[in-house]
Amino acid sequence: MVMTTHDEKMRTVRFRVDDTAHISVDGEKCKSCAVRACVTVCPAGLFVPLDDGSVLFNYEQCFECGACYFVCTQEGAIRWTYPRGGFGVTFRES
Amino acid sequence: MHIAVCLSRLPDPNTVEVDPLTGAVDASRMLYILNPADAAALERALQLRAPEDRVTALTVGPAEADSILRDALAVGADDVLRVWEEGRTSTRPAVTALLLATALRTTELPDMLLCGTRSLATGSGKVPALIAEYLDWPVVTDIVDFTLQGSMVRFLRRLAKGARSEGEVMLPAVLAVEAGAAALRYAGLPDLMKAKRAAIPVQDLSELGLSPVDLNFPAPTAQATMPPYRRPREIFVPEASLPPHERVLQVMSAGIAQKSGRIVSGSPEQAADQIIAFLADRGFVDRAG
Amino acid sequence: MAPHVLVIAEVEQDRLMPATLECLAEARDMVSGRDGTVQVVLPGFGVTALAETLAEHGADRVTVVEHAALERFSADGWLQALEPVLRDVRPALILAPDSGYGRAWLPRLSARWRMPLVTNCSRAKVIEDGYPEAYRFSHDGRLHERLIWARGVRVGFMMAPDVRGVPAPKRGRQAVIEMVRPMLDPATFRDRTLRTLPPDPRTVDLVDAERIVSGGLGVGSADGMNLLRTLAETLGATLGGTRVAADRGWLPSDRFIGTTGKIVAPKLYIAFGVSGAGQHLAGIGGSQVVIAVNTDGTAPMLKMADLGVVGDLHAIVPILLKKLEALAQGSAAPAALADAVPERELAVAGR
Amino acid sequence: MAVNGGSEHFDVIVVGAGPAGSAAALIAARAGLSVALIERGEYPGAKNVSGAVFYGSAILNKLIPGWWEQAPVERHVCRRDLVLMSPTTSVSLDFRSSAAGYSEPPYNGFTILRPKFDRWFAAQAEAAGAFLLTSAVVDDVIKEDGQVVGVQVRRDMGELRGDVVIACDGANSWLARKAGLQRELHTHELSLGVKEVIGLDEATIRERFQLTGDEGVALEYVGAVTDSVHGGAFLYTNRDSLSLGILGQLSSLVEHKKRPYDLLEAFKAHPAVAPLVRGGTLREYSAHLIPEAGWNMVPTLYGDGILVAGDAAGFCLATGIYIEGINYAIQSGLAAGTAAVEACRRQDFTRYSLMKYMELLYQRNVLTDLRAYRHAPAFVNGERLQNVYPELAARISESLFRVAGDRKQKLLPLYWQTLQQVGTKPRHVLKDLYHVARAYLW
Repeated sequence: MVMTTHDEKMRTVRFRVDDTAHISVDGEKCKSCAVRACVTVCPAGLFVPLDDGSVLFNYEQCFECGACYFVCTQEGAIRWTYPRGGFGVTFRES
Repeated sequence: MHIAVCLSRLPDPNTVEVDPLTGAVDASRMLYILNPADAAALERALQLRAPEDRVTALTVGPAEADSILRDALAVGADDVLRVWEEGRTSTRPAVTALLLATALRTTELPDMLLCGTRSLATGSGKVPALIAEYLDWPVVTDIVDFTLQGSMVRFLRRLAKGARSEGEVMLPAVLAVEAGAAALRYAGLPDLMKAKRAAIPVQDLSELGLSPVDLNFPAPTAQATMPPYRRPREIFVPEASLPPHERVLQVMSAGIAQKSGRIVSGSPEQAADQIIAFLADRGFVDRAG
Repeated sequence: MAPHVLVIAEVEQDRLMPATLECLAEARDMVSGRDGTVQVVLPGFGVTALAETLAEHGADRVTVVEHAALERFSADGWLQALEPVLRDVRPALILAPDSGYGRAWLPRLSARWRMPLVTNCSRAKVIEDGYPEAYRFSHDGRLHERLIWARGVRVGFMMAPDVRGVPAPKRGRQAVIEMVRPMLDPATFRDRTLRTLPPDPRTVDLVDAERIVSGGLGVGSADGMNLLRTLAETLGATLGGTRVAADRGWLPSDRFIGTTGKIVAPKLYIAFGVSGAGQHLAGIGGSQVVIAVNTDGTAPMLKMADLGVVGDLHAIVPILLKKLEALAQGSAAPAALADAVPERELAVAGR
Repeated sequence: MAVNGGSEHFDVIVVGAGPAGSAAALIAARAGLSVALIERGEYPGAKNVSGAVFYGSAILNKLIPGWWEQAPVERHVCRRDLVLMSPTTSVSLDFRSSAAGYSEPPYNGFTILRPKFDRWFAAQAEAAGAFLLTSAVVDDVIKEDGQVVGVQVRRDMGELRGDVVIACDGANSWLARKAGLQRELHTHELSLGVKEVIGLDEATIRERFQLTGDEGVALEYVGAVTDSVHGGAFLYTNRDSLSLGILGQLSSLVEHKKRPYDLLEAFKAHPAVAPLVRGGTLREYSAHLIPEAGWNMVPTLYGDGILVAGDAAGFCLATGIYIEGINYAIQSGLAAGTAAVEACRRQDFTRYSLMKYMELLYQRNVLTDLRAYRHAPAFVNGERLQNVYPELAARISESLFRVAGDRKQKLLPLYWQTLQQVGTKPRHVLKDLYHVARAYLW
């Protein structure tokens, strides 16, 4: 059986991280969000809910799929764009 | 002033995957990058260039290595040159250094040669000194910062454990910089497109006046690769009798070790005392009295 | 054949670099049971006193190469001074620390002598009776390579520091000490070192830092980070932080720790307001002692700490600072940074 | 090529070097136009993920005869399985054919790995004369008097001008939205696919999936594979690896609070799947959005100076029977490329001229198919098809094949009884039958 932890999955993917974030999350706006859909759907598990109700986001291992952008219910909480050309995720076999 | 920069195209270490049992590397899964320290060297060269100056980027490698020379052209290198002998599959530091030094000699000796202090491939870190030897130039390695002062270069070099040293070197010289010395600029669109269409000049051994015999250096008789110390991780198999959800939970928690430290809480005063007691216990601060 | 192994010593600020002692331990292993000798070449000025330490760490013979021009490093100077000495000694094998100094002159010597030189070695030895063998790291530590040469080939090994560790010295061990005073003209040195700057915790690269105080999102503001900076200075530590803290501009971008930032391995790592995203934890795996302070008792960072404190850093740090100050006045300054690397088990695959 | 205010001018600018973009660039370049093909990844395919089976070998064969002999294909698909799953049981429909068109050139479909395939396909466009520019992300279109006259690349002096812009920038099409052709998409219209490529040696793959030579199989799963989340799963055989993944409707993932990678692990642990992947090693994990609502999410496909193709246009057929996208991407790319060529010939780049694209899309059966199956996506993602019927099929099969000495029930009473067990009323079934018929039969 090929069971793998999320960590092991992420280690198979190659990222070339840009200096600046292509996605930013306004944690203040997340405080009034009850759904936290981004936490659920992000295939890379990059959204971490915090005790104070905000959400922590790390763009480094982003798949650039856009799922967080589409599920977010808080107007303006997620500022989303693609990373600069040549940066971000690179798939080798998928 | 004419500044030459040596670049190398090498596998991104993040894509170098080693079979934990055989130590074999799957070359088909590797992606190639410009060596980060070389990128820093290129950026420093571009920053140093006055309007009347010239920056030449060189590399030793097969046709695929044209890509890094195009990248160099796109960010502003004036000339590029690739050195290669058809049929060769790889080079060793001594060969790379000899080819680069000879290419510089036969075309035009620059006033300064910049390169990365180490490659992320074999990471030998020998090439800068070897080129210096073949050119009979001085060399400085592990440079984190430098400034040009007339016919001298004042440099800051990284030593072990965070120490640094200041020094100076006479030009012409080989300066080997660290990856952190500068971040390479991002090319503009017209330059990128122009670089993509540029013809890349190539020189082979005969053009350099070398014969294959010149490239024979003593080599190891046996060479093998293996993964680093880490023992291969056993693949975890969940119990088949469990319901799917629990099987997943089992898998998700497998192998994630946590420290068996202690977690304390209390007033800030108590917390501070706890931290100090802990630091003193481990010898990080002297206990009072 | 009794191997004659030569170690090139490095001195900084009148002290032997630990990497030199690591090389010496490796050389000792090479000759043990073979009746070979270990010779150390010690270039410098006024360094003779260090020969004793070298003897205690396993040198049979110490050749002090002394000249005022060798007080500070120069690649040209080292080549001029040491090439004749090494030619006279004709060692079977040469060991040196893999340092910026060594990499500036030893490759030049290896080219002159057509001598194989292996850098970044994790281990060097001689198999059977005379086949030099080296293990080295490549591809940023992803790969480990094993190289073997024909019997009797003279090879130079440059040993990666901090891999082997320094074993305890044998007190009272003696060595033959000889002096060489080369004729040198410093005017011919095209490169020279003017002065050495000791490690400054405030500017040291995080990778090299022995103690790190780091801040995450919980620090809340640039002011919060300044509070930690004061604490770091008090503890003789370097300030670092998470990607999020750097993104918010509380830290310079070369000061963040994690998968894509710096991978650190300090002796002490204190995290304030760091929740412990996987990308950050992956960057601190090599830390020896970890303290974490966080308001969230469930934060992953607390679970991987040796001491986890549930509490507000903004309340705790000022008190901590006061108490540390009081301690410092009561006794001496914070304990000095120990410079010896503890000896670690070396588990080379395939051994 | 005229130089215009420091920026270059192309006849056609194609954004996105996936199958749609490369097809459009190829056809336009072959017609002698100057074409820029812009890709934000390091290489074409670097950001792309699909299952992937490419059905539509015949389409490509007309463009590049014998393409499979030079392209990096994995295996030709001669066997397809549709598997209904309950947590413990699976019922499958196994189709296998050695008929012409399946196991002989030009074949029906191939499993492919997108980073390799897309790279090859873009190189064909390049060889035909297109200018391939990688590492360049397009942020916006440039408009003059309502007419799209180029694109803005995120680099210094990043203005690039062209007569026709073809947006092939994927499911999350920034360009179609910026150009005002696509509305914001809803979470029930998009599925998230997460996937693993699992390395397995060729001999084991052949033996385990009963294949010879380069034969391959495509298995598609519905039911308990995604827990209660609406979606499905797939497993395809490559040369020396398996591509395996799950698709989950975004809205449904949120509703049930399921993390996609947990579902993927549960899928691999299912008793019907575990033996197929045993002994493999993870080679790569990936994820991507899939436009699944078909006809209902198709944007305005043309505007003044702009066309939309591929996933950006929602050209994906996810009907349960068919899970196809790459073929429609190529067809739409060819249609868009051809429409651009004709517009250039007329030197008329208004929407009226580019409307020709619609006609070509119908000719190439892209819109025809999508329209015919317009009711299918809603049905496929319906609650009962997702969670009730696979369970029903599994339970009936379990009762049917179990021999415990009890009296054997006839089929209708068995069906009736099981229906009650899973809590579904006969009238629901009748209603669903009507939906099936409407979605698939006429």
